[in-house]
Amino acid sequence: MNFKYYIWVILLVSSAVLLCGGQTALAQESAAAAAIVPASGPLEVIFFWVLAIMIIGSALWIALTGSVVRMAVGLFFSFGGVALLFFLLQAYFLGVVQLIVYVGGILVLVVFGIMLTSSSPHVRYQVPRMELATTGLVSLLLFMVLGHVLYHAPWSTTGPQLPVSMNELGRGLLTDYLVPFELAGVVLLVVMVGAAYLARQEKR
Amino acid sequence: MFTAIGLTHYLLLAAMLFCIGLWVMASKRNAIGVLIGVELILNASNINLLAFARYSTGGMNGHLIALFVIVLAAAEAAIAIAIVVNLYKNFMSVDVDKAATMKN
Amino acid sequence: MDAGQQISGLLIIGAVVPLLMFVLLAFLGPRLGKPFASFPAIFGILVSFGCAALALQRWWYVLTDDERVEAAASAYSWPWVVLGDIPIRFGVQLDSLTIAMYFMVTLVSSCIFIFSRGYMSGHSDEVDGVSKYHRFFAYLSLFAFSMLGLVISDSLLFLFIFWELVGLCSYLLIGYYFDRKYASNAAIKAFVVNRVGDFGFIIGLGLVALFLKDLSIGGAIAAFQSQSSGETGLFARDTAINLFGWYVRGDIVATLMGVFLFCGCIGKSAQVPLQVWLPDAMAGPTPVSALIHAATMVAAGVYLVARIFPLLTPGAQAVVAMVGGVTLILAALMAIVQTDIKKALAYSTLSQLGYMVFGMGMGAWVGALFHLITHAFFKAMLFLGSGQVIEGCHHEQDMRKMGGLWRKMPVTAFTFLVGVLAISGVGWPGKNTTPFFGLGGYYSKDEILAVAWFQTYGLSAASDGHHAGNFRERATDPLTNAHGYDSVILAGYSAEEGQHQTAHAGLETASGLKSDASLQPWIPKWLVWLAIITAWITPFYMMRVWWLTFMGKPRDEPVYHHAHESPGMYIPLVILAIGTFAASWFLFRGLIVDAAQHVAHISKLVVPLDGHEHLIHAFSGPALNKLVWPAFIVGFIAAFFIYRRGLKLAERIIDLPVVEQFYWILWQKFYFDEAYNKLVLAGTILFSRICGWFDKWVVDFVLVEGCARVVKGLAFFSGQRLDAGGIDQVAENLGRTAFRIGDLFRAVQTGRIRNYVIYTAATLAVVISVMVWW
Amino acid sequence: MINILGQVAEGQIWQPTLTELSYFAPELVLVATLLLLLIGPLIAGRGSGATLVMVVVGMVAAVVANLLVMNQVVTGPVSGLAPAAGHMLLVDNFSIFFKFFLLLFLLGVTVLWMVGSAATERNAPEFYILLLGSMLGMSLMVSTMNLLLMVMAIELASLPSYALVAFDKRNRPGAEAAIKYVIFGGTCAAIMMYGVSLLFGVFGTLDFTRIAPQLVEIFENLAQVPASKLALLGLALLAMGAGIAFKISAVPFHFWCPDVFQGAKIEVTTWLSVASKAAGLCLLLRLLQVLAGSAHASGHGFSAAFYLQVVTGVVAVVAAVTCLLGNLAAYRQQSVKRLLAYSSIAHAGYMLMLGAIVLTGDVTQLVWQTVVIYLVMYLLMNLGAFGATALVIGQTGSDQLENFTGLGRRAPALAAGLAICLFSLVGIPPLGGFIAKWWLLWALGQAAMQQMHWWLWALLLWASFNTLLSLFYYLRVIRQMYLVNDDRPGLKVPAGGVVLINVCALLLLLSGTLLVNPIRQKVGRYTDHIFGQSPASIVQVNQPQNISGNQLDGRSRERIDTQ
Repeated sequence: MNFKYYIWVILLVSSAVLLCGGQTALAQESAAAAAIVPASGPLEVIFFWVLAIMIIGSALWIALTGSVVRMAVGLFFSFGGVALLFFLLQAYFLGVVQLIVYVGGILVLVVFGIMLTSSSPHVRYQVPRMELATTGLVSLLLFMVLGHVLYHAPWSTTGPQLPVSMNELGRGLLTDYLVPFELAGVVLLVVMVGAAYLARQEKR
Repeated sequence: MFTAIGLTHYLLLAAMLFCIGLWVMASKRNAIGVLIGVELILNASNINLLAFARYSTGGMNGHLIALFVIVLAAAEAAIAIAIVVNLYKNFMSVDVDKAATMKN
Repeated sequence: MDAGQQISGLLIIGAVVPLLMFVLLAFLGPRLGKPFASFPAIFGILVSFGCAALALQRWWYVLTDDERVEAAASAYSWPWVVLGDIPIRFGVQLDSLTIAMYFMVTLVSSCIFIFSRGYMSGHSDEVDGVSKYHRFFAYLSLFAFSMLGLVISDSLLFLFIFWELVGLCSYLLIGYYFDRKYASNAAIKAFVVNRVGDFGFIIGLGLVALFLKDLSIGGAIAAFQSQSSGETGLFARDTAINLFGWYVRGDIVATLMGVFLFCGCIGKSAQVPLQVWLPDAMAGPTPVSALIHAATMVAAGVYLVARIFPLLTPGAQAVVAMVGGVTLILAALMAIVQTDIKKALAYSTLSQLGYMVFGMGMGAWVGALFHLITHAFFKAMLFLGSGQVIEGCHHEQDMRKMGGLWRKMPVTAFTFLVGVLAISGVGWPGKNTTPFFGLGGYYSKDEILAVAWFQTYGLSAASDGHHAGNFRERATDPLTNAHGYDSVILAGYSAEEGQHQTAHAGLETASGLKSDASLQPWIPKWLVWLAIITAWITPFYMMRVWWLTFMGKPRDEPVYHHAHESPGMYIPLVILAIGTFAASWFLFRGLIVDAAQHVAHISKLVVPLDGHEHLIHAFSGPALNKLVWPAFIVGFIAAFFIYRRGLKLAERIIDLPVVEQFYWILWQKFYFDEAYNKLVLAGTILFSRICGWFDKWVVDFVLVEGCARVVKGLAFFSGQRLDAGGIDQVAENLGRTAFRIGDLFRAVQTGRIRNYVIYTAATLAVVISVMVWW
Repeated sequence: MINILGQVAEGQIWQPTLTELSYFAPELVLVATLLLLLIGPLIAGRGSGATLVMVVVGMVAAVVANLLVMNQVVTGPVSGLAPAAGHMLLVDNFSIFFKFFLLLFLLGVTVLWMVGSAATERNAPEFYILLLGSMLGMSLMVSTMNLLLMVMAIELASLPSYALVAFDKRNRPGAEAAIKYVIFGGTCAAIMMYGVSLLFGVFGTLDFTRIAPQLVEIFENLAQVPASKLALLGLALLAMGAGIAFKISAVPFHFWCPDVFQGAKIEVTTWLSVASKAAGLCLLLRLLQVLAGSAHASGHGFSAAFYLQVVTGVVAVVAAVTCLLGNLAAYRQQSVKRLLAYSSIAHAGYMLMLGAIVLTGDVTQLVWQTVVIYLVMYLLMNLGAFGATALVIGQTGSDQLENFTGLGRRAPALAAGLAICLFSLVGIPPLGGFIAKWWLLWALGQAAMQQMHWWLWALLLWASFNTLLSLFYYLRVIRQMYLVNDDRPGLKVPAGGVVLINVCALLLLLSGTLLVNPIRQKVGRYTDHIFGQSPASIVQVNQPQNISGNQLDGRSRERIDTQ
C-alpha cells in the first residue's frame, strides 16, 4: 500500500482536529470572541485553511517520503506556506524575511547539502515500518497532549494587535533589542567561520 | 462555521508542525532529512510567536523574537549542513544509522 | 614549648613517620628488593615506638596530675574547615588512654614488623614476576600510620577517616594473596561487612553533627551533657525532636545516636551479627592476623566505645552489653569445634572482643580497656606462635595433623602456653579480695566480670543492706538516664561506711520495682551468666588448641618431620611473652584508671573502680571465686582428658546423638553465613527481578528491539544465579546488580541519534501527559 | 535619519552610555579577540605561535577587564543595556566569577592544546575563534535574565561547539559525534524555543524578572488558577527546561554526552565536559534564584509554597536519576573518554541537586558558595583527568583502558597526577573533590533541615550512596595503572602536560588541606549580592547557632523543630 493514502488520511484527520479545535475554542469564548477574533473576512478564513492544509500536508509528505529530494520539495511548500501564513497574520516584514531566509537561504542550503552529499540524490534509506509507526505514535501522543493543553489554555485576550510597521521593528532592533541584535552578528560570524572551516577542502 | 479563525487555530497548527517535525527527526535515516525536522520545529515556534503577536499579547516583541529565531535557524542550518558534508566525507554516506559506531 | 605541645608533637611525629615510610616504600619498594624493603618499615615503627616511649615517660613519670590536665588542654590542634556552624579541627586527644593505646600499638607493631621481616621472606609472593614483599611492608606502614592516627585524633570525623583507612589496610592485607580466590573473597567480605557497620557509624556521626553541632569528642560530650541534663534539654524525655519528619522523644533520639555510633564498633570489632568476616580474614598473612585482626584494629571498636562512652544513654549501653554478651558466648562455642589453628584463635579473639564490649556495656570502662591491652599482648603472641607453627610445618594449618611439636619448637610451645594461661585467666586469689598472683587475663577479665556481677546483683544485695535507698533512688528514675548515677553509687559506698541512712520502704512501692532489679535497669540479669559460662569454656578450648598442636604424639609424620623453629623469629615472641606479664602488672592499669577518672566525671554510667574497687571486689570477689576461678582448672583437665590420646575420644563424643546436632550447629557457625546468603541473595534477586520487570515493560515498550536482549540477559542472570552459593556471592551479586542496572542504562544508549530523539520526545510526552491528566 | 538622531539627542531613543558599556568590558574584549583572530592571521600568518600570542593577549585583556568590572561592582548587581526590554545583560559578583572560571579553564585547555596539537594543527585561528565564540556564549548564559538572550547565548555556546567536535576533519568518530551533537542539540534548542514562545504567549514578555513574580503569584494562588493554565505553564517550562537540561546533560537529555565526548578531539571534550555543563547549571540556578527572590519579595516567603515542592521535586528526581545513570553506565566502559563522559554526567547530577534546594531561601547563599567551590574543584579534576588521558592518547594513539596498563611504572608522574584527580572525582578526603562533595552534602542537609521534605533527606543519602558507586569505575582505571603489569615500554610524555596535570593534582591536594579556609573566605567575595537574591533571604549560615535556642519548656511537651 502506498504511503500516499496515509497522507490523505492523516491530512483529513488533522484538518478535522484543527477545525473542531479552533471552532469550539471560538464558540466557548463567545463572549471574548469579539476580542480574540479580529475582523476576519471570508477570504482570510479560506486562506488559512488552504495554507494549513498546504503546510501540514507538505510536512507529512516530508515525514513519509523516503527520497531526500522530495523532502526538499516538501520543505519548500511548508516554508512557503508558513511565509504566507505570516502575511495572513499581518506580519509582513517577517513573511518577507521568512521567504528570503528560509526559502531563499536555508532551503538552498539544504539542496546544496543534498547535492554535495549524495552520489545519487534519489538514494533511499529505508526505515523499518515498525519504527515509523512507533515514532509516529509517540509524536501523536505528544500532539494529543499539546493540543489538549493549548486548546484548554486561557489565553489573555488583549485584543487584535495592530500590524507592526517596519519602522518600529527597526527602532526596536536598535534600542530594546540591541544586545540580541549585536549578538546575532557574533553568532553568524562564528558560525560562518565554523561552517567555512568544515566545508573547506583541506590542502594536503 | 468557517466564519472565523482564532488564536487556537494557529496554535494547533503550530503544535502539529512541531510534532511532525519531531516525527521527521526520529524517522529519517538521511541526516539532511533529520535537519529538515529541526527546521519544521523552529517554524512551529515562529508561528506561535506571530500568532500571539497578532491575537494576544506582546505586540512588536513577538515579531522581533521571531526574527531572531529565524537568524538562529539559519545559523544552525549552516553549521549543520557543514557537519553533514563532513560526515559524508568521512563515511561516504549521510545515513545516520551508519554513524552509530559509538554506543552503550 | 610546653609539655602538652611536646607530647602531642611526639605522638604526631610517631604517626607520620610510618606514613613517610609508606610513601618511600610505594615508590622505592620494588628497587629495594626482598630483605631490604622491610627495613624502612621497621625503622619507621621503631621511631614511632621511640616517640611513644618518650611521650609515655614525659606524661606518666614527669608530669603531675594537675600538669597533665594543663598539658591535655595545650595539645596541638589545627582548624581544618568550618562547615556551616560546625568547626572541624584536627587535634590530638591527649590523655592517659591515648598514651596507653599508643604505646601498646607501637610496641606490638614493632614486634610484629620484626617478626614479619623473616616470616614474609620465606613465602613465594611473586605476581607477574614481581615480588610483593615491599608492598606488604608498605601496607603495614600505612596501617601503623592509620591506627596511630585513629588513636590520637580528637575529632569523631577524623577518627572516622582513620577508621576507614585502617579498614582499607585490612582489606589490602587480607587480600595480600589476591591471586588466591579465597583470599580475595575474604577481603571483599571483610570490606563489605565492615561497610554495613560503617553505614550505621556515618548515620551516628550525622546525628551527632545534627544535634550536638560539634564533631570533636570533647565538644560533642559537653554538648551532650548540656542537652541531656535537666528536663528541658534537647535529649530530655519531654522533648519532641523532628527527625526526618517524625517526632521522636528526645531521649530515644539520644539512645539511637549512641546505638548508631556503636554500629561502627559492631562492624570493626566483629560483634554479632557482623562477626562473619573476622574468621575469614585469617586468609591474610599470619603477622597481619596478629597485628590487625587480633591486637589493634579489631580493638579499635572497643576504643571507639570507650571514647564515646559519655554519649551513651542507659538504653544504648544495654545494647552494647547485650551485643557483647551474645558475641562472647557464641564465639567461644564456635571456637571449640575449629580444627584450623588460626580459625580457633580467631574465634577466641571474637570471644575476647565480646568480653571487652560486654565490659563496656556493663560499665567496666577500666576493665574493658585493660583487657584490650593485655589481650593485645597475649593474642599477638599466640598468633605469632601459630605463625611460627604454620611456617615450621610448611603451611599446614590443620591441628589434626599436628601434635607433639613441642620437641621441635620448644620456645614457641612455651610462649604459646603462656598465652593460653593468660587468656584462660590463670591466677591465685589473694586474701584481701585483691589478686595474689595472676596473668594478664586473670586481672582484666575478672575485673570485667566483677563489675558485671556488681552491676547485676549489687542492687539486690544492697536492698538487703541499709544503704539500698540510695540505689533505689537511682532506680526509680530509669528513663531520665544518668543523672546522679555517679553520686548514687558513690553515695552507696559512703553508705557502706555508715554515713547514709535512708528509708526505702515507701520508694519501693512507689517505683513498683521488684527488689531484685539490677543497678542499670535496662540490662537483663542473664547477661552476666553468659560471661560466666564463657569463662568456663575459654580454658577448655585454648588448652585444646595448645594440646592438639604441641603435645601428644605426632599425628602426621611428614608434617612433624619438617617442623622446625627459626631463632630469628621467636625473639618477638619472647618480648611479647614478657610484655604479657608486664602489661598486667605495671603501668597500663594505672594509665587507664587515670583516664577513667576523667570519664567517670562526665559519664554516670561508668562503674568507677578506683578508690572503690575494694568495695566491688568485696561484693563480687567471693561469688566470682566460687563461680569463675575454678574454671581454668576444670577446663584444662577436661581438655587434657579428652585430647590426651589424640582425636579419637573427641570424635566419639561428637558422635553422641545430641552432641552431634549441637556440633553441627557450631560447625556451621550458627548458620549466620547461610542466613545472610539467603537474605541478601533473595533481596538481590528480588531487586533484579524488579529491575527486569521495569526493563521489560517500561523501557521496551518504547524500544522494541531491546526486548530480545533483555530476555537473554535475564536468562543469563537466572542461570548464573542458580549456580550461586556461598557468602562470597553476596558481594558479587551486589556488584552484578549494579552492573545490571548500568547495562540497562547503556542499552538505551544505542548510538543511533534517531533513537535518542524519540526517547527524549517520548519522555516529554509522558511527563506532560502525567502532568496534565494527573 | 536626521529625525532619529534628533530623537537620540532629546533622549527619546535610548542609547547606552559609556559607563553602561564599561560593565560589559570582558565580553567586548572577547569579541575583540575574536575579530583579532579573524584578521590577525592575514598579517601574522596562520601559525600556532602567532595565534597563541593573540589568544593570550586577549585573555590577559579579558582578565584585566574583568578585574576592573569587579572593582566597580561592589555594591550589588548591575543590569544594563536596553532598560525597556529588562535585564538583557546583568553583571554581578557571580557572573564575574564565572568569567574568571571560564578564562582559567581556557588557559588549561590552551596548555593542553599546546602540548597535544599545536605542533601538527594548521587551523589554530579557527579553533580559537570557535572556542572563544562558545566561551562568549557561556559567559552570556550566566549573565542574562532575558529568555531570548538566554536562547541566543545557549545557541552561541552550542553552535561553535558542534563545529569544534568535528574539528578533526579526518576523524570518523569526530564526524559521527558532531552529527549526533548537532541533531540532538538542534532538537533540544527547538523544543526550548517552542517552550519560550509559549511563555511569551502567556506573559507577553521574555524578561524573566517580570515573569517570575507572575509565576509566583500564580503558584501562590493555586486554588484560583484554572488547571488548564497550570498545565500550559508546566508544558512551557518543561520545554524550556529541555534546552537547559541538554546543556547540563541531565537525564533524559544526556544522550549526546557519551558519544560526543568519545568522538571529539580531547581538548574539545575537556572544554565541553566542564564549561558547557557549568554554564547550563548556573543558568538554571539563576532562574530559580530569581524565582525564589520573587517569592520572597511577594511576602509569601518560602514556606508552604506548592511550587517549591513541585520544582524541587522535579529537579531532585532528575538529579537523582542523572547521578545514578552516570555512575552505573560508566561501569563497563573501555574507553576512558567515555568513562569520564559518564562520570561528568554523574557530577552534573550531583550539581543539579543544588538546583533542587536553591528555592529554599535560607540556604541560597550556601548554594552559591557550594556551586563556586564545586565548579572550581570540578574544573581542576576534569582538567587533570582529561589532560592525562590526552597525553596517553598522544603517546599510544587511543584512549582504551588497556593503554593505561602499568602507567604507574611507565609514566610515574603522569599516573600519580591522574590518580589524585580520579580519587578527587570520587571524593576521597583530603582532596578538593571531597571538599566539594562535602559542601554539597552540607547544603543538602541544611536545606533538608529547613524544609523537612523527606526527599531532601533521600537526596542526601542518594548522593552519598552514589559516591560509593562511583568508586568502582574510577578504581578500575587506577587498578589498571598500578596493579596490572605487563612489559610495555615507558612513555615519554611531554613535560608541559605532566606539569599541567600535576599542578591540578597539587591544587586539589592543597585545596583539601591547607587552602580549605582561605578558599572558604574567598568564596564569599563571589557569592555576595547575587542577582535576584532579596537581602532578607540571605542568612549567614556560617555563624554558629545557639543550641539553647532549641530548648523549650519541657513540661509543655511542645514540639520543636531542630534548626
